Amino acid sequence: MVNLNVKIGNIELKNPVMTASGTFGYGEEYADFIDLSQLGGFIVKGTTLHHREGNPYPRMVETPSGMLNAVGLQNHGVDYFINTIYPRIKDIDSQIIVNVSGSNVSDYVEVCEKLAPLEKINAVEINISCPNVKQGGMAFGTTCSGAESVVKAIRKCYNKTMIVKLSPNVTDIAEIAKAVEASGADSVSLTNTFLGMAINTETRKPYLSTITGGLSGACIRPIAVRMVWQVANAVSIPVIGLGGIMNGRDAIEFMLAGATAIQVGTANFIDPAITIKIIEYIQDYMVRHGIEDIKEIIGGMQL
Amino acid sequence: MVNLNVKIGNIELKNPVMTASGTFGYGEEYADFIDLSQLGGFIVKGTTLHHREGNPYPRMVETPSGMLNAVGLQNHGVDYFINTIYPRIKDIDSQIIVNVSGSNVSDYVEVCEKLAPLEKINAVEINISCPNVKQGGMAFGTTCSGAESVVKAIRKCYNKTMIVKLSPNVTDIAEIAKAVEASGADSVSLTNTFLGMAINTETRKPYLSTITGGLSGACIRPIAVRMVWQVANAVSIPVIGLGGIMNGRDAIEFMLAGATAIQVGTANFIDPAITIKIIEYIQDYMVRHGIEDIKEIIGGMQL
Amino acid sequence: MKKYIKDFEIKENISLTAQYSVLKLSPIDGQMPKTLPGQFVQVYVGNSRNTYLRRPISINYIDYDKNELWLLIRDAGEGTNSMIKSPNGSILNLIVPLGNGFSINNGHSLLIGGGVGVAPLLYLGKVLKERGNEVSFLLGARSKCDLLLLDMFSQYGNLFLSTEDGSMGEKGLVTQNSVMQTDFDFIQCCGPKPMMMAVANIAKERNIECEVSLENMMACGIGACLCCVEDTASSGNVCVCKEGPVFNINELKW
Amino acid sequence: MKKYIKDFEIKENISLTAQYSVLKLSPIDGQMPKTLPGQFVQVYVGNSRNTYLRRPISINYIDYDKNELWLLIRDAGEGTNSMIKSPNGSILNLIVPLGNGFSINNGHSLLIGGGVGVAPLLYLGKVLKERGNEVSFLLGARSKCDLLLLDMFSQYGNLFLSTEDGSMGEKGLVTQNSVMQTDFDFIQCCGPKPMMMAVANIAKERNIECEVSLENMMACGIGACLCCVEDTASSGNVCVCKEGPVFNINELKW
Repeated sequence: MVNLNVKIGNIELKNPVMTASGTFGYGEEYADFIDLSQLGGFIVKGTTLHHREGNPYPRMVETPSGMLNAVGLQNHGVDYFINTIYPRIKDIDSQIIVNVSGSNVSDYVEVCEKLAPLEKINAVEINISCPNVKQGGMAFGTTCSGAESVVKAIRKCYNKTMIVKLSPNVTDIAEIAKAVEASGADSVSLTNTFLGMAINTETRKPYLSTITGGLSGACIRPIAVRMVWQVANAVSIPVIGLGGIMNGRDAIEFMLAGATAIQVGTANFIDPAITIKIIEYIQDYMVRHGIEDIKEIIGGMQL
Repeated sequence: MVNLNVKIGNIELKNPVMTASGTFGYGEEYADFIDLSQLGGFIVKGTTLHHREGNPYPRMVETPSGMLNAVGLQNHGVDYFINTIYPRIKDIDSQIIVNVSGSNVSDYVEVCEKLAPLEKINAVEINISCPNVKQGGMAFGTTCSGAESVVKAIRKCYNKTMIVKLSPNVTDIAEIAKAVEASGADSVSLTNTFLGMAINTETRKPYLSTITGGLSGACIRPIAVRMVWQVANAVSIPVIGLGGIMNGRDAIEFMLAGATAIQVGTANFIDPAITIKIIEYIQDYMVRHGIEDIKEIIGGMQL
Repeated sequence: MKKYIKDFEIKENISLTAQYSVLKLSPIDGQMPKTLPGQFVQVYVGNSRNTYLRRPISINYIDYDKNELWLLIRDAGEGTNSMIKSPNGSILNLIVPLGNGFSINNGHSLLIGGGVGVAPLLYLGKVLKERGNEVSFLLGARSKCDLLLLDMFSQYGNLFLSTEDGSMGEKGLVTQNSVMQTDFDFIQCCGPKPMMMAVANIAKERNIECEVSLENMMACGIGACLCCVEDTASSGNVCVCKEGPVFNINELKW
Repeated sequence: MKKYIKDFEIKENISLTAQYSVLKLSPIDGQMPKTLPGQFVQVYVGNSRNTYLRRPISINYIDYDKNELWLLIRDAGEGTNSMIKSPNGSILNLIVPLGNGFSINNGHSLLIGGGVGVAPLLYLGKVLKERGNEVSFLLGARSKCDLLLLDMFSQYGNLFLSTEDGSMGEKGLVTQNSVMQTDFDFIQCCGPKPMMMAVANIAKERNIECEVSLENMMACGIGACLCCVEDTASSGNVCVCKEGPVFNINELKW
């Protein structure tokens, strides 16, 4: 039997396959299709200090091998999560990670302080890269100093595992990753969505109510793999890779580039059971290649 | 009859449809398929001061709705272009623009000085964004100061129209565009390819001999459209839009976002006659929408 | 209701017009999921260059005797076009059933459909009729050739027709059809948004219970992506794919 | 030679094995472009989710009487798979003809093919035979079922076969086939690179003129993208799609 176990900060994942924030709801939406306890972990949707209605409709448009979205962090706020959602999902035998967003440093800190006591939430993913809200954190994620300010403040009050989700909309993502590592993050996840837009040429109006939105899907995978490779070569904390993973082959590609674990996002929309198929593919791949421990694949690209 | 005429710097284009450097050879490769004189213009492949063999094979891999390439500016050098290629193509009744690349400022200057006397070459496109050679200019294209140094030096010695091709691999492309404009460029073209990579998971080797390469094709169009929109709102010189234009609709989309002209790249590989179909589509679109002058479309997105 | 990801075989692809086809599908494993009128499916499109996401299609009809689920497809782009071109015997992967569905009221319902929006009303009319209710259909289209499946509809209720060009039924919009003046207890409506809004206004004036089925653009169809939201009176932005697609007009901010 | 972008109809899609099909194509406009043995076409794949670029396929055979161009397709991925699944009567768009082609020598040529690499040798053998030359085919494959179109090949020359499992012809690689010891004036070869390299070495030892057909990955097929380069003795990096796919082994740095 192959060993799929990986570690991110202080949390153990039974396998490296997680789901990306904002594509998997609170897990419950997928319970009809898969056994959630088979996942290495799942990241619940972006949570903010207060309730957010999100952006007006329309919020999405299909693009070549991908989609643009502009949801804008719609959620009921951290208290609602703690009181209403958490009790429903806490007994799922998988790592439940909360994605945290804020418009200023104190928001991030306050949300993390509220989440810290939850027994079954042993990691947060700090979103400093949401492209879809004016102060959705992308400002923090595009400069080293901005990223440091958020990470250092959270580190002071949050002792569990902190993953920082990086924006790809930067010149040198490795620099940001190094700053985040130096500020006390336990792991980085990349990439968040790419800032894009599309215009309906018949109406001459943008397809999204916010004009620009976040591009995700298979289309951006080659850029995300490159960034994961650059970051994995720049930092010593574990890297979580995501960006257009559609199948098991893609998951292996990210791990060979240096990812310790991966997140499946947009692919969940096309096949709600894809995560389980990816886990099975990884097992078959390891057997086929005579690999006993998944860790042998991490950063295993050969030159 | 609708008016498709647009102006870039001092050159007039009979229509806004051009072809992107490195995807159209010297034009001759497409002479069997289209009447080159119908094009608004075409950009001949990246030309350097000296002969370059380019990168080793393999140089390309297909990706979702796109491709990665790592050609590495293979060309015979500017003198070969002037003595051997130019005489063969100079009588084509279209704007012939030479894409100029270099690894240091003096290279760029010397190539431009050699091209300046050519009667039928009335514009150059300065490539400060080639991701595929160590000193292929991307270093210049990712900082304002780097871009300024190249553009200012060329401006001193080159009086014809100077288009500067921008790299999308930056945090704020509008800042670079503003710096380029302030340094004397007549126009900016964007985007060049996105730095990406792909790994063959069975051999565990990268698909490209250079590991990373430039991503082009429909996949990146939403990002390129967003960047064109941002740059068109930041500068007053004309913007030339490119990045994943596959058909006439896509060309209109870039113009609505603010592009005065567009370049067709990867799509030429899939349909060598696509440029002519795009010109016809634009004419039909204008008639359908009661638009007499193409300039009404430029930046015509409605909010 | 439990949702399934299931392969269906196209038993029959019936081309109604150049633009419309009915696909009669049977589950490969023989197990037809329980569905409600007004629910929809997400169709995976496997053989189209430019279709990335699934396509939401409302359930047109369920034939439990033949174990068939019908989809009424309008050729509205590369995705639906490739469905229409799928030969008999080919396989479609569906996520089914999705959404809430129409209310099954007791009384006389007027089911108003426009264009391809007539699709879910056939299944709804069948169920209402089986429950012993009186059913009337008011179907509108641009012209005669866009009025679809009339023989099927007539099995389950009275038929009232409107065409914009007057080539069949009354000339004009459905809202101008004389049947709108008659009495009934409920209106249930599916079609273009302007039509549904006009119907909603009449319903409000006449104080008649009214449900409409929305078609907001969506990615996942299962309430995960939060893209297809509609702003509602009591709950703000809700997912049309989950809390809808059917809404009582009093819930909408129209 | 003038290149064309042309629609062809699939007159016949003949499945040879689970993995191989021959597509017999006729130009819609009736005008078959002039082609040479060893040239190839770029096929547009319109109904595949994950195929973006065209697929280069070598010309297998030209039947001028029937105005047919044949492609031998191996199911090597989503693009070729969708070609193999294309029904008779469907349309394929080709860019044709591409590349340089084999030399048409006077004398006795041994045409060596491996796997799907046998494709261009059929057309080459036909032309050589028509010019009154003696032709021998040495065809290799993993096993009997991978030896394709033998009846066709036998029309144009002597047949020598090798299979790795010995299920047909001599057991072993083509380079081990006894015919390699006999005399001939030219070798022209197409197949997996290791096979072609082994053949090239023998040709050099025996000082026999030898041409090989390369299959470097390419995007455009017309010499524009410069992706499919091969490093050559006299000209450095050249495009396999334009200066090739056929090279004299003396030109290659093998």
